[in-house]
Amino acid sequence: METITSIKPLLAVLVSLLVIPMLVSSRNPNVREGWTFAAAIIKLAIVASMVPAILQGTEIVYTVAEVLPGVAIKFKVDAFGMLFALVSSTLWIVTTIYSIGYMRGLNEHSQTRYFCFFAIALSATIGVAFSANLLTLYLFYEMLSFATYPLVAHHQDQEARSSGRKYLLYIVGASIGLVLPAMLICYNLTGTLEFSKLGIFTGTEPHATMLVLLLMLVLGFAKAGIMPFHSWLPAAMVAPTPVSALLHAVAVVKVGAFSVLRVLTGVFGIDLLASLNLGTVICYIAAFTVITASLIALSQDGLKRRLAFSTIGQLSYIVLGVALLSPKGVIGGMTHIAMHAFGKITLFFCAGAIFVATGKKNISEMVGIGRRMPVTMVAFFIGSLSVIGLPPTGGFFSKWYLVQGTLQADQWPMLVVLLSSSLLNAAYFFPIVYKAFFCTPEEAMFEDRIEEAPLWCVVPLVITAAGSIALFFYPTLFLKLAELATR
Amino acid sequence: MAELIPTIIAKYNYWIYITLMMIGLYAMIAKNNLVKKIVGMNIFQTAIILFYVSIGVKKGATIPISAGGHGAVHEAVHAADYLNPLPHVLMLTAIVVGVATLGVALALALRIYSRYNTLEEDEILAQIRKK
Amino acid sequence: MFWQIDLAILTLVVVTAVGSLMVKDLLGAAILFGAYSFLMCLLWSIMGAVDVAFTEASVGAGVSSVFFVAAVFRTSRRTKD
Amino acid sequence: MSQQYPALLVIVPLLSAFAISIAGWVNKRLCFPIIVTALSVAVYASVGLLLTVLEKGVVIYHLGGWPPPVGIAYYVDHLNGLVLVVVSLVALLNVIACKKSIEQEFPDKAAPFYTLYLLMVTGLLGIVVTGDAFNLYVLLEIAALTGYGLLAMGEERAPLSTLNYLYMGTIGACFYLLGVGYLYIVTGSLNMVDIARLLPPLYQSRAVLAAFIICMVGVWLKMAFFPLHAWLPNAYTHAPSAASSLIAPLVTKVMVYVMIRLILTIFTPEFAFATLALNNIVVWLAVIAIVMGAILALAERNLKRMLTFIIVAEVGYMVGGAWLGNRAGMTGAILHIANDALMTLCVFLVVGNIVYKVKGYAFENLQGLFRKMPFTMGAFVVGAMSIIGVPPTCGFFSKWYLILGALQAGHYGFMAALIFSSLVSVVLFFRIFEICYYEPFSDHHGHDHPPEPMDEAPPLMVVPLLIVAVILILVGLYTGDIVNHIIKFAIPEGLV
Amino acid sequence: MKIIGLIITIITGAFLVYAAADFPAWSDPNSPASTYLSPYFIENSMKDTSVPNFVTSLLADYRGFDTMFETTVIFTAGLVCFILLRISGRKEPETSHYRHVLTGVTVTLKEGRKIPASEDFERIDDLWTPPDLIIKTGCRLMIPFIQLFALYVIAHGHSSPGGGFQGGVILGASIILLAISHDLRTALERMREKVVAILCPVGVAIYAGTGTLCLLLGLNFLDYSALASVLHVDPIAARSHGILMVEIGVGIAVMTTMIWIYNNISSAGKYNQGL
Repeated sequence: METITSIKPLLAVLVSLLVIPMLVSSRNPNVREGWTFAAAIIKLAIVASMVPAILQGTEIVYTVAEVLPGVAIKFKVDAFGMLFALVSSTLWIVTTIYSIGYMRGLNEHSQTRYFCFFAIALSATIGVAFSANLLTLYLFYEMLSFATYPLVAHHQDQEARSSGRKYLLYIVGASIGLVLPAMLICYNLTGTLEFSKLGIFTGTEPHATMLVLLLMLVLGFAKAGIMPFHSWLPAAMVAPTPVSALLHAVAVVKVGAFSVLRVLTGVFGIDLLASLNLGTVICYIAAFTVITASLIALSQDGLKRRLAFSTIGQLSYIVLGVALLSPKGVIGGMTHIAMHAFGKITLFFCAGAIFVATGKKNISEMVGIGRRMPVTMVAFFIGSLSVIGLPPTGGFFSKWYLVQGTLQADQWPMLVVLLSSSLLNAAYFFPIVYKAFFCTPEEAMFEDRIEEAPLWCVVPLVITAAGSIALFFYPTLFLKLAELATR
Repeated sequence: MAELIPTIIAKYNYWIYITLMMIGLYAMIAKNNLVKKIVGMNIFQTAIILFYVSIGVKKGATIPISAGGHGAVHEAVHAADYLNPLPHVLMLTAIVVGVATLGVALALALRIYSRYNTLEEDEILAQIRKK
Repeated sequence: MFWQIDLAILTLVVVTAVGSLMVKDLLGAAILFGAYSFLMCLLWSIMGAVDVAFTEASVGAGVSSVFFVAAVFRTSRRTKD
Repeated sequence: MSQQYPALLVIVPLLSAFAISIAGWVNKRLCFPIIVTALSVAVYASVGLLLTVLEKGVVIYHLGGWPPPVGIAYYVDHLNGLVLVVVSLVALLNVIACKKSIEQEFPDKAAPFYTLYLLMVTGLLGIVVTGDAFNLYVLLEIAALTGYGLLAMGEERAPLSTLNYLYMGTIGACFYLLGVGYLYIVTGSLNMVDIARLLPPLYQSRAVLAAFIICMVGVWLKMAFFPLHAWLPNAYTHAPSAASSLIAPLVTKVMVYVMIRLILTIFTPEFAFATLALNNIVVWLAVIAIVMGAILALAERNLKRMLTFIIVAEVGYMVGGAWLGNRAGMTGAILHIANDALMTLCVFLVVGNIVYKVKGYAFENLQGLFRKMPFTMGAFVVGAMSIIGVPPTCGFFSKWYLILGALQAGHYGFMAALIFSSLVSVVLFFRIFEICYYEPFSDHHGHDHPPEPMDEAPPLMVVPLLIVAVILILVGLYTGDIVNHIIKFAIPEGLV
Repeated sequence: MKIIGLIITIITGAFLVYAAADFPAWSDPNSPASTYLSPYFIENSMKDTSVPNFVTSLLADYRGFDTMFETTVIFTAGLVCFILLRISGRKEPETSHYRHVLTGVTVTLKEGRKIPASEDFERIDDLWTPPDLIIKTGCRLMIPFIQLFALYVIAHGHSSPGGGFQGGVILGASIILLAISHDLRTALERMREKVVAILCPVGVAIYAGTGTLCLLLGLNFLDYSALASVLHVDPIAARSHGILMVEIGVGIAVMTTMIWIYNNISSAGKYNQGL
């Protein structure tokens, strides 16, 4: 597989950092958001411009600096990274539109700071997607953790403070306490941290060491929300909704899942894991998370909290898919990153739109809301379909591949887990939609008058909903990338 | 015991310097009065000077000044006849450093006295704790 | 030189050192410290370190004691130990 | 002229110090230009020296034209070449950044202050550059005395804590002097390289062992290594900000350099690590130092004091790394000398700016600083990240090498201590960020809460600070080059 | 505290004793200290520098660099005492006392009034018994001789014990004696604070400047043989002259520093009558 050296990956990372001075200096909000748009579009353009090369099976590499013997701050764009980068940079544009509407709708304070850290978080995400070795990944992972802290704690009140603390404690604590030592042990054992299909280990290391390393790395990337390192995610929902939408449905949590996948495929390597039979361990942890999270989600009344727990479950799907160590499973896991992103961001947008329009946060207060905000609720319906994994939405494909993966690896218990959790998903999504539309007039809480959220909010969620339907009919790009990545 | 006596005699300078040094060290740690501590500090330093000077001593040698005076440029000088001057030089420096430290320490003591109106460490600490 | 004298002075040095730390009056301590320095310089001149002895006589026994006395005058003579 | 760099490095600051103290009585306005020029020359000379060393190898300078061991000689190799650059650079940046606060704190004693400052830098540079064991002692005393003077000019408690520092420092210096005396009595030489040449047959002698241990204890006293650290926090906390931001970054690090020089050059690593098996004890002491420093820092409600305890922990890093007795650990220690000097400078300059504006450094003085002094706090964030050890700031990479050394030495206690202290520093600094960020609490969602106007320190203070912050990141990115081209040659081949 | 001190002391002492057991016996002519390096100095001092006093040649030439910094240490000490103690804002106390010299009557003036400067009144700070006439006269007689001796010590340091330090200290002591026997003001009239504060760095600067001169003349720092071209003598004599120059510098620096420190300590920085 030939490689091209090009500065494009670095540019893709830097573009949103370079725009920050403009954001800070611009007094007028329109100018500021204009810059944000520009950055988002340029970023997408740069990322997209690399797609053809990737589809031809080449890799794009760029080395920034050789910081340690054998380890450099280095970018490498491969199919999997490209998949993730595409998703996040596409959704950034949508989210920008949305957050303009949201922030103005609620006239939130210190929006400049908000947009700045948003930009930093995005470049960190792209950096993670394009990082060529564990050190670079760790670098951007930490950068993301610290950049999202001000966003999570945007409201600057006691609640925000405590959940900000919790967020940092889990994320940074896990990464410094587990990932850093694990990384050093790997370096000490092998002398390199470069990702490679075959993994960096010779396979001669003792089984116990490998198991410990695996657990440290998988649990250490706490952004993946694998239990027991999950409870920061619901807490972080105090953030403004666009933050929750992009960061806690797409960027942050997906970065966690992405890192775990990188570790499984790039550091250990599927074959080694299979030969050491370590996959099952991860499988069972993930499966446990899936079921428990779905059950908790059932009992949540706050809409965003319910979505958060559903996110935790869905993330473990991704991990589970790869941990099955069967080609289809891996494809399923990787595509699920994209599919779930579109579905879940739609749901979060809807939650935000409802909050902007009506100020309602709890599901019990949303009876009959479909009459008031039909567009939003239809989008919500589509999004939930996608998350449950039913046609005609993209979510169907990833679920499909996952199920096939379980069959390929003939892991029957996992099949059961997948199906049952799909049922649970349905169980905690459909009632919302049902109550929203089909309820007797007397129990409806809203007078029968269409009154949507501001256009800035509605357009994005329509786009994303349409997107997840489109992904059902044209999933080829993502599937192709995932297949390339597994090959 | 019999062979211990010669060792003691042979090195008594060293034993004395250790004794003095320990006296000084003890004073610096255990004394309560700041000026007393400073006295201890000086004893500590002079002990080390004593040690160095003892290094320089040589049996059957005289003070390190050429007997011939200025005229005696071309006479051969026998190293064995003169004491080792190097430790003396070093100790000149050490003495001067000692007096410099003493001056600074006393200045600090004066500042402390003008602030707390006492030189007893425990009383000063009590005043600080009271605030 | 007689090692007896040498030994005697060494012991005296120790005595003055202890004394200057024991005495309850800081002025006395300063004076005893001067005596200590002077004995030191005597010792060193016996050992043949004339320059060191000279310096100690002027600096240690001379100026240092003056500084001590001045400092004690400016502060207080009393001390508990 | 370039072969005179070693002399210029020390002489120019020295003479300028006298010039300043005279100018103080003639024309006060001359002082600042003189000191800046002098330090710039020092930076220039040290960089020139480092480059010369990089291309030609060790530079030897005979003072008074007497070849060693008769005379005093300067040895500049990769190790002290690096440290020289760091010391002179830190001193220059700091004096520029502190001009305002010096003028604010000592309107009428600025000239003596600058003189002491310059003499202190002279002493530190001399300590680093000299190749003569006794000369090092004299310079040690210069650095120490000037340090007492600078520290004691602080708040009302400063004289007392400085006097304690003076007792401790004197004991430390005297121990070092005694150790040199022991070496002299068994070898008859004072030149480091010469002693190293004469020692090997004497490795079994008790006197050499004693000399080593006494020197070590003396240096540890001076660098506030754990059981002997009691003097440091008070002395640094009550000092004037300009003084603490010079002394806190440099003195302890230079002492660490002296320790490493003692281990690597005078007593070769074979003796230090192989002949007497002290490694484990010292590294465990370092572990305690790190843990205690972190915990004591947690207990503080006062920014500057908290930072001083972090210094105690950092000293533990370096001593432990050096005593791990393997290449990675030593690399980490040497690298950390540079990195820690820079990041300590960064955070202490921040404290200086805060004191200049807010007149206090207790936690309650820090409320709402992110809004008030955004640039200062931005630099503070970078410094904090570096102390926590977040890539790509330089703190991460030295920590990397230290942990790697611990792994290779199989010393998991040290590794655990390093990780622990990183976690604790996360808590420490984010506690401060929270105060600067949330408090004073706004009622709901911080709308209609009037944001207090931005009130940043003058640019003369902020710009150097930002430069330091940038340097922190650049050094991090160029760690590879620093290690491959400088530190690799600073460590003797024998150490693997 | 006492117990801890005792324990530490005993441990250290025991360790030192343990180590001292390995020393070469005291005053052993064959100890490395006496055989390795020192013979060079003893045998070559005359040849290299034509200074009979090995200590002086060693102090000011072979290890002249140490000595320069040692002088700097002294200067530093003086400066630190000044910076710590000197109270710059000299505000007059509202009541000031003057003593009529002949009668010894003390006059007290309110709110800073002054007596026109005259011989028969002298300013005093508190009502103290004037120093005894015998002491005054005796000291006044002694001081010139002390200073003469000090100059001799400095100048003759080449071939007899003594040199810059001792001479400087004695010079300083003479002024201090004046300050003790009369009062600080009298001494300050002889030697103003500004003079002291400027002379002190000048003294050290003479030393460092001599070294720099050698450096500018093309040889290494402090290599006095470079002065030969300036002084028109052979390098060896140049070294001896160079030593004299630096000794003078040292003398000035040490003298002024001693006075400086004494002034600040004895008057607690107020520069009044002192002790």
